[in-house]
Parts: sequence; structure tokens; C-alpha cells
Amino acid sequence: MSELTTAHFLFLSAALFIIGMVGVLTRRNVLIIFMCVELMLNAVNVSFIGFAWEQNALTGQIFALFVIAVAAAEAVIGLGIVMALSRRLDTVDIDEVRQLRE
Amino acid sequence: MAIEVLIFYLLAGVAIAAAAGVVLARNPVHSAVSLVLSFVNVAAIYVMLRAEFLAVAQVIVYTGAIIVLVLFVLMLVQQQDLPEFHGGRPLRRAVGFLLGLVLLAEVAAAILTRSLRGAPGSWPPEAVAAVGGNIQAIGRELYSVYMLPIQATALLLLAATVGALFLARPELIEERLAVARRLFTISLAHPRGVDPLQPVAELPGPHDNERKPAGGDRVLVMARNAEEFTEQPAWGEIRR
Amino acid sequence: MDWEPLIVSYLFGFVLLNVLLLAMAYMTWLERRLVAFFQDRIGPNRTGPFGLLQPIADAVKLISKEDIVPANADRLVFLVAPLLSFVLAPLGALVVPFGDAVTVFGRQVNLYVIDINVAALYFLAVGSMGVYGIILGGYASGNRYSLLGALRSTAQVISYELVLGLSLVGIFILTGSLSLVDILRVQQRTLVLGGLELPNWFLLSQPLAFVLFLIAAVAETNRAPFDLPEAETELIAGYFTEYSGFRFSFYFLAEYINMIVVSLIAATLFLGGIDGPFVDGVWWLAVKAFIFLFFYVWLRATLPRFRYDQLMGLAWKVLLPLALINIGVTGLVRLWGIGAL
Amino acid sequence: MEWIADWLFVIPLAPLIAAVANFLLGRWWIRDRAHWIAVPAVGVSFLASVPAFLAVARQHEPLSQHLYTWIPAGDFRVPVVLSVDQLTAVMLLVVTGVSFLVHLYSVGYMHGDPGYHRFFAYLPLFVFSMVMLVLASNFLVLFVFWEAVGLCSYLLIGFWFRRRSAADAAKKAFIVNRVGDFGFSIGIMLIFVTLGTLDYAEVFERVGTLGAGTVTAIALLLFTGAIGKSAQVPLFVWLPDAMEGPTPVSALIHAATMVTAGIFMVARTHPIFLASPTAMLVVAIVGAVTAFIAATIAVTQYDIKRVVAYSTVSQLGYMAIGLGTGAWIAAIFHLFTHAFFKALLFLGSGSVMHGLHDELDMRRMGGLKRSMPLTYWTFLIGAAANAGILPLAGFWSKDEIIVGAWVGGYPVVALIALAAAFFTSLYMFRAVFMTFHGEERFDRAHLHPHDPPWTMSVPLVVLAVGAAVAGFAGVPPEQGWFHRLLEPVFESAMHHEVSLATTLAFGAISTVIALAGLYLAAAAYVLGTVSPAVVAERLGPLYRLAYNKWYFDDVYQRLIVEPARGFATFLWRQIDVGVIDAAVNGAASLVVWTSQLWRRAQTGLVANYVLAIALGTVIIVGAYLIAGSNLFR
Repeated sequence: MSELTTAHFLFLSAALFIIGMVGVLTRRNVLIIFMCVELMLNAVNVSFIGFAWEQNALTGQIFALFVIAVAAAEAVIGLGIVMALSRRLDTVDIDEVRQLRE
Repeated sequence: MAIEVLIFYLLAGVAIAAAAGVVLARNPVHSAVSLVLSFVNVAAIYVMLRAEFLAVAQVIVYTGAIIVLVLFVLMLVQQQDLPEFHGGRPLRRAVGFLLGLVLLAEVAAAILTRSLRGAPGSWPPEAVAAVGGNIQAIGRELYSVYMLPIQATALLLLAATVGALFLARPELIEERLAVARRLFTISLAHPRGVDPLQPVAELPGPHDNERKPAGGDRVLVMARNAEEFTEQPAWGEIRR
Repeated sequence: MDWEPLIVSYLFGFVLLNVLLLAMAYMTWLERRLVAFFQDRIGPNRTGPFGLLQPIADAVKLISKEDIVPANADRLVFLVAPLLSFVLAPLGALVVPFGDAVTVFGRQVNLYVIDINVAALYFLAVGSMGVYGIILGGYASGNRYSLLGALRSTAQVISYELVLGLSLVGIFILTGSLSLVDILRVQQRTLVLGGLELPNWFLLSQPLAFVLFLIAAVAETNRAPFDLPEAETELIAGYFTEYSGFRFSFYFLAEYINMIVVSLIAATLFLGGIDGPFVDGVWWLAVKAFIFLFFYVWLRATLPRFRYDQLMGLAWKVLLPLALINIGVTGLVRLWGIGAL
Repeated sequence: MEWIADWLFVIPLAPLIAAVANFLLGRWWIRDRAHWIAVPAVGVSFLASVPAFLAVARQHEPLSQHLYTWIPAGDFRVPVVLSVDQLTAVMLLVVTGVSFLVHLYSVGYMHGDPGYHRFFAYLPLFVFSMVMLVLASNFLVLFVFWEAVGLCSYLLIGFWFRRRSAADAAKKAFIVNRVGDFGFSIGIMLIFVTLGTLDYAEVFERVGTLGAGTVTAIALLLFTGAIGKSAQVPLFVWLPDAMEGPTPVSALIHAATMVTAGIFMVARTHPIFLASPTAMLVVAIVGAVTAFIAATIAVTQYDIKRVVAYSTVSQLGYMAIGLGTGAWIAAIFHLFTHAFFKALLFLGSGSVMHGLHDELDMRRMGGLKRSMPLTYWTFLIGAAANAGILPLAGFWSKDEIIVGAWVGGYPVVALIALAAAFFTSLYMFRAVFMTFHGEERFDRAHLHPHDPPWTMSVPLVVLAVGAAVAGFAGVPPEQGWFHRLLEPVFESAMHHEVSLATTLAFGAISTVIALAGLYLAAAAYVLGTVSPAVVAERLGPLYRLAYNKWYFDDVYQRLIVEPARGFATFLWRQIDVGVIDAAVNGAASLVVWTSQLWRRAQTGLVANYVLAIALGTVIIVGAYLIAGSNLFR
């Protein structure tokens, strides 16, 4: 492959996404999981922008912008919850947070 | 091989390696640093994709704000050493990796056999250059076609801000909830208006149904029967 | 691929970095002398004429000191953090235009390293990255004072970054571009106001933004009176308590380079950069940047340190609303097309 | 008097303001000052009615004021128009006048009642509704306020709602009236369906275009409403029970005004009835039966208010006779005079109750003539007027109805009416003698009867004067002032030509009959020459029939209430509990059961949820690859 194609970016996106997903699946620290979720969001952004690049369109970029905005909102709330969690339960281990059970 | 492809491989390789570091690092702070590295490289790839504004936004929002906040929280909560539980239980870890591999294979197959191609968009590089650059083009698109979504996003951010304020002051909220519970709970069996957190011994006795001041300026009233119960002040009349 | 502009940019950037380092070195001397004058002292005057060789002596001293890493430090991060700070500090200067294109050896050479259409945001992005040097350094030291200093610094920098960015939005609205070159070109025009010919500097049309930018820039660079992260009397120098030798000097360098870069950017954004009476040129930029640097020193010598809550309150309750008001008013003015702005 | 056309709205507005004020502020602020608002408000209403009456009496042209358009739905427009013609004017005077007096009386009678403000909210509300009913110019507005007076009646009968009997009586009145109103509403719908309009004038104009059957159906359905509201056989059973309400209410609503709404409505819609002889005949027969049955029942009752109540039913029957036999003006005339003497009788009995601490049974009264002279004399005047003693009001109007029936070609009806007149005289004087004459049968140690305070006696006196002289408005018969007044309203109706001889003959006959009743009552209760017990014994089944109100209530109980209750119980036990509740509970149990099953999946471990999501993603992407892409093709 001597030219850059969309597939390059899609593979990058897929790799990042799956690394993030594996992180969410395997880690127990809430903050790490949070970071992995951010990684997945970013991977999706790469896809969006890659497609926008391929199609000569801005829609993908704007979508990515919205994803960033939503990620910012999510970060604020998520970190707030983590803070509250650590204050109440004195842990950030996702396996110890089982108040939603039954 | 063109220089762009080399640069891409370099950036992508570092981004993926750093992403792997996020998952594999034992120390959360190292994870965060890896993530920053990954994000910066992704931002550089954005520049390659003619999305300069997003690249900068990525750096400012993700690395400049979100990851900094994560670090902040990490340092606030992580006083004791946490690495004992850095990984999940063995079975879960195995299943996670397996699922990841399967999905990767699937997505790779999907990318390689990709047949869907959309219609070309209305912003070729010349058109973007004509309006002054990437940021001007995004601005035009954003504030015309995507007017409503951007307003909705503004609302979302506002809601998130309010939510963060709510979450960040748990002591205050608990206090308010207790007050609300005290004010808006009507019970036939218990003296009305008694703080539920108060020790039981301080409650008035069962026959002590005279009006007498207790607990500050509030007045305790025993509700003995339904008749008196209806004489309770209406919701609107409750004063603190 | 056309390699020539790339090589020219690289060379120019190399020159710029060295100039910055030199300027930084003499900035330390200047500050010590100036503060001494303000405080009715003499200051360093022994090494060389007027103590002019003092910076070199300092450098030699710092480099020759022992490199200490605390036992319970996060070793890797501890070593990387100061480098991060130092590397990121001069990056902001890459987008500053130092003059019009000049002809060197028969070639057209632009007197800036890069002109990107998101230059102002780039400056902000680099600034926001700079916080990592501090927070990681504070964390890696394994010292509570350092950690506290780092946390304070983080909160402070994030808060003031917001003000910094929002104070520039007015300028973006007026120029319609984020490129510093474009912003400079707009300022090189002439503003005719009631028969008076004035330079179209944004200091005149965006005075509130200028004040906000100035305050936020001081806070962003952790300088007095906003030097809480490194408050000697409270936190025994905050995040770099445990640093010594040349690692300490990286932080030191980074701080002063930051000051110079911010001064350059401020001069470009608000004071017309290279624009000036008689002959335009890089010397005007130098003069304006020097005014800012002097202002920094002056502040340090004059004002006491803020309390932490005052600091945050100022950012969120005063500066941020003011910045928003400024944006709104500017937008309305632009919308209704009032005056020659 | 032209100006009053623009001020007609004052007549209903004043009581409405009083009602609203007492409703909203009565409980917390006005309390026992409620009459300060209500009494003047009704007074204003009365004062505004007087010029309206004078205006139409003088110029013979109806007044009208358009207030607003209530329903502007395309072609269908229902404007709220206040219109006053002579008939309405008479009704306005009766309603507001009697209302004012009753309000005044209530100030004394209801004094100290905990629901004082409530009473003075309901009562003006009733006046408002009744006035609007009278002023309406189309059927829909009429119906709305027809129901509104029904509501007020319900509220006032059940005024002392803590008393079980009062609450039951209120319910009974409401439900029985619903039966009539059901027919009434269908009649109105039929009018709209056939004629496409609800405006009085337009309906009466086009009624000739309808077929005979349709008109009869409409007329009979409208009369069904009147049967309910005006307590005709077979729906009269609610009226005696309605005496559970406060006595002023009985006087105002269940004697003088509301119950006459049915009579008024039939008179208002007389063009429809004129177009259907069958309907007229039905009205006449129902009226005659009502007059007779109610009179016989009244003779046997001991409760003073019930005697007066059955008397009311009987008199309403007379009015229906007048309507059915075409003696329209006579019917309205009787309505007019009846308002005076019946209100007087109720207020008088209220006064007696007041003196005897709410004693109602005439067997525990007697000899009150000495201690309550004013009450006695006014009550006597009312009773005599009701019994048709010359020259009091009742004589003139009742006589005219009987003559009208005779002349109009309904001799049987006239004879029944005469028979009823005998019983009328009998029960009226029986009541007078049992209450005011003879020995004092009440507990003299504890009760000291006395005449009521001025707020109560003034209405009594005023009404007594009215009962005495109101009849002269219709003298000489068929040519009196009253007839000339109402002539324009009933232009289209056929005129009875009555010879002087007939008039005199019937006058003589009814006087004799009335005196016979008087003599019999006197013989039984004063002179003691006839023993009522012996008579009752001898009459046996007939007496028991009358005493048990001709078994109407029992028949209803057997034929309607119990089957309905049984059916409702069946619906409750079998359908509601067995089917509907069971279905709902079953659904709920199903949900509970299913969720018990599924809650095992709710481990609280976020990691498991995430794993499930990832697994789902893998499966979905795999499915896409198999189905949607060309990978395997």
C-alpha cells in the first residue's frame, strides 16, 4: 500500500476500539475503565474523520465534534460519580460497587 | 512508499502501543500518561486527515481537560496503593481478550470487504480553502445545518455542569435530603417533624401530645387520629 | 514532495529556540536585578559587568549538581515530567509571526515557522499540555506537598485556561480567522476614529479581553500573584520540591520560556505585533514583549499572593462572566456592523 | 324602561357574585356574615327584575341582551342571550321576590348553623341558575341551567349531609330527576336532529313542518323532564323526601320556584305541545292523576312538612291539568299564586318547627294558636288560599283551571280535579287544626313556643298579604289583568270562551267542596264529631293505600332498586372482582413472576453487563458479516 486509504484509518480505529473494549472488559479500576471508554470514543472519531476525509464531507468531522462534546459531559458526570463513590464506599473497584444488584 | 504513509505508520503505531499501555499498565497514572500519548498521536492523524480544528479540539478537550481531570481524580482518590486489583478475575480476563480478538477479526473482515460507498460530499479541499480553511468551513456547516444539534449540545453541557455541581457536594445534598424527608413525611405513628437521625431517647413519649417546642423553633405535634391528622398544615404552609 | 519550505521552517525554528533560550537566560538576570531595584537592593552585580555573566554561572552550577531521585518516587514519570514541561514551553512560539516575508539568497522566506489556520487554538492547546509537566512532577515525587502543589496547579491552570481561551474569542469574531498571521494583518490596518488615525490594535477594540488575557496569562504561567502551586511559604516550593540539579533547571527554564512566549503572543494578538511607528519590524515585537515581561516582574515585586479560594473565585465568578459578556457584546457589534471595527 | 334591556345581566350576576364570594371566602373570612352579601345581592336581582317586568308589561315587546357566544362551532352557534317576555317577567318576579323573602327568612332560621356560609353560597347559586333558566333563549342554555338547579337542589337537600336521611334524600332527588332529565335531553337532541337549531324562536317557527309523530315524541320527551322536575306521577317520590333539607329550601326550591320549572318549560314550549293533541292529553291525564293521588296521600300524613309537600305535588298536578287542557294562562296564574301561599305555608311550618325545636309530627303539636298568633294567622291565610276559599288567591287560579278543563273538553279531568279539591281543603285544614287548635300535645315543661324574630316574621306577613290578594290579579276570570299581560305569549293558543254562568257555577261548586272539606276537618279535629281513627278503620285498604303513598316507593324498591342493586352486585362480584381485577392481578403476578426469574441476571457486577454488551456487539457484527456483506458470497 503505497497510498493512504480509508482502510488504514479504519484499521487504526478498529485497533484502538478493541484495545479500549478489552480494557473495559478486563480492568477493575473504575478510572481505568473510564479511560478505556474514552479510548473507544476516540477510535470512533477516527472512523468518522476518516470517512469524512474519504467522502470530502464535513459531516463526519462535525459528528466527531459532537462526540467530543458528549465525552466532555460524560467525563464531568462520570468523574463526579467516581468521586462520590470513593467518598461513600471508599473504593474505586468496580466489583465492589454492587448496589444495583436485585 | 510515500512519506505520508510512513508518517501514518509511525503515528498509528505509537497510538496503538500507547493504547495498549493504557490497558496493560499496573499504575493508573501510567495508564493516563499512555492515554495522553495516544490521544496526541491521534490528533496528529487528524491533521493528516485535513481536520485541523478537530485535532486542536482533541488536544484541548481530551488531553487538556478530560485526562487532566482524570489525573486529578486519581490523585484525590488513590491514596492507598491500588495495584492489587489492576486486572479482572482470570476467567473474565480470558473472555475479554477472546471477545476482543473475535471482534477484531470480524471488523477486519468487514473493512476488507467493505462495499458501501456514500455519495461524495460537498466540501472538497478546494471548497474548504475557498472559505478560508477547515475551521471556517466547520463553522459554516455547524451554524447552518447543525443549528439544532449544537443547541442541544449546549443544553447537554449545561445539564452536565449542574450534575457535576450536584455530585460534587454530597454532604450538602444529604443534609438537604434529610430536611426534605423531615418536612414532607407525614406519619400517624410518629411525632411529626422529628429528625430521623436524632437518637430515639430524645423523642417525646407516646402520651406527650401537648404542643411544646423542641428542636429549635419547630413545634412538635402528635397526630393521634385521623381528625387531627387533617388539621396538619398544608404543604404550602410549611415554613422552615 | 517539496522539501524546501520544510527545511527553511526547521532552520528558522532552530534559530528561534536558541534565541528563546538566550532571552530566557537574561530574563532571569533581568528579573533579579529589577526586583532588587524595586526592593531597594542592588541584585547580582559581581559576575561580569553588571552581573551580566550571572546566568551562565547559574547554568554551570545547576548542571554540575547531583541528580537526586527520591526513594518512593515514581521513577520513570519523575524523570520524564520536567522534560515534558521544557519541551512543550517553546512550542507556542512556533506560530508567532516575526515579520513580513524577507528575501534571503534570492528566496522568499516567511519570518514564521508555521502558519496554521488554528494557530491561536494551537497556542492554547500547547498551553493546556504544559500542565502535565507540573501534575506529573508533583505526583511522581511521592511527596504530599508536591502532590498538593500539583493539584492546586491543575485546578488553577484548567480554570484560567478557560478564561484565556474565551478572552480571545472576541478577536476571532472580529478577524474571522484563528491564524496569528491573519490577526496580525488585520491589526496592521489603520483605524480612523473621529478624524484620529490610530493603529487597529485589538488593545483598542478589545480592552476588556486584553485585561482578562493578561490576568489569565499570569495565572497560566504560575507567576506571582498567582504562584500558588509553588508557594514557597506554604508548600515549600510545591511540585518541584524534590527536584534538584538540571531537572530543576528544566522547570525553571520552562517557566521563563512560557513567560516569554505568552508575552510574544500577547504582543501579537493585542498590540499589533511587529506593527509600529516608522518602520515595521521584529524590534517592535521585542519592545512590546519586553513591556509585558517588565510587567510580570513588576507584579511579582508588588503584589502579595492570592489565597486559594480567592484565586478560584476570581476565575469563575469574575473573569469568566466578564469574558462571556465580552463575547456577547462583540458578537452583537459584529452582527450590527457598528463603526469601523 | 328601555334602559333595562342593557342591564338584564345584573339579574343573574348579582346572585352569582354572592355565591362565588361565599364559596371562595366564606370558610375563612366571611363565616357568619354570609348574609350581608347574599341578601342584598338577591334584593338587587329583584329590584332589577321589576323594571324589566314593567317594560314588557307596558310595551308587549320582548327584551333581549346578547351576552356572548358560548359555542361557535361552524354552523352550530349557541349564543347566551338573556331574553325577557311577559312569561319570563312573571317568573323573574316570582323567583327573585320569593327568593329575597326566603333569604331574609333564612337569616333568622339558619342562625348559628356551622354551614351558614355554605348555605348562603348554595342559595344565591340556585337563584342565579333559576334566573338563567328562566332567561334562556335556547334549549341548550335552558338544559344547562335545568341541570344547575338540579345540582343546587341536591346540594341543599343534602345540606345537613352528616344526617343519613338527608344524604339519602338528596341522592334520591338527584337520581329520580336524572330519569326525567334523560328524557328531556333526548327530546332536545331530537329537536336538534330534526330541526337543526336549538333557538326557541326558530324551533317554534319550524315546528309546523314536522310530522305528527315526531312532534308528539318531542313533546312527550320534553314533558318527561317536566315530570321529573315538577314531581308528577310517577316521578313525584323525591319531592316529599326533599323535605330533609332546611325549611327555607323547601319553601323556595321545592315549592315556589324550582319545581315549577317543569311547568314553566312546558308553557315556554307550548307551540310544540299545541302541535300534538296526544301529548296535551297525556299532560292533562298525568296532571289529574298527580293532583288526586297527592291530595289523598296528604290527608293521611302526620309530618307537617310532608303534608305541605304532598300539597305541592297536588298543586303542581293542577298546573299540569291547566297546561294539558290548554288553559295556559290559568296554569301560569296558578303557578304565580301558588308561589305565594306555598312559600308561606312552608315558612309557617318552619316557624312552627323553630318554636318547637324541630318537631315535625303534628300529633305532638296542637294549641299553638295562643302562643304563636302571627304564625297562626299567616298559616291560616296560606292554608285557606291553598284550599281555595273565596276570595283568597288559590280560589281564583284553581277555579280557573277547573273551568278551563271543563270548557276545553276534558270533563273527566275537571271532575277529578274537583275531587282533589275536596281533599285539598280537607288536608289543609286538618293540618291547621291539628297544629294550632285543640289541646297542647307537646312537652310544655321544656318547650315554650313563641313567634319568630323579625327577619322570619316579615316574610311571613308579606307572603300572607300576597296569598290573600294575588288572586285579584286574575279577576274577573279570563279577562283579568294577568290574562291581558300574558295574552301576547300565548297568542297562538286557542282561547276558551267561558260564559258567565259557567264561571259562577263552578265558583259555587268549588266553594261548596272547599267548605265541605273544611267542615269535615273541623268535625274530625275540632268538634270531635267524627273520629279519624274510626274512619281510617272503616276505609281499611283505601286508607292504607293512601297512608303508604300508594306504594310508589315500595314498587320502585322492588322493581328497580333491588334488581339494579342485584345486577350491580353481580357485576361487582363476578365481573369486576372475578374478571377485571383477576386480569389485572394476573398481569401483575405474571410480571412479578417473570421479574423474579430475571432478577438473577441482575448481579450488580458492572463487568458482567459490559461483557454482555460486548458479546452482543460481536454477535451483531457477525450477523452483519454473514447477512449483509459479500464476505461469504
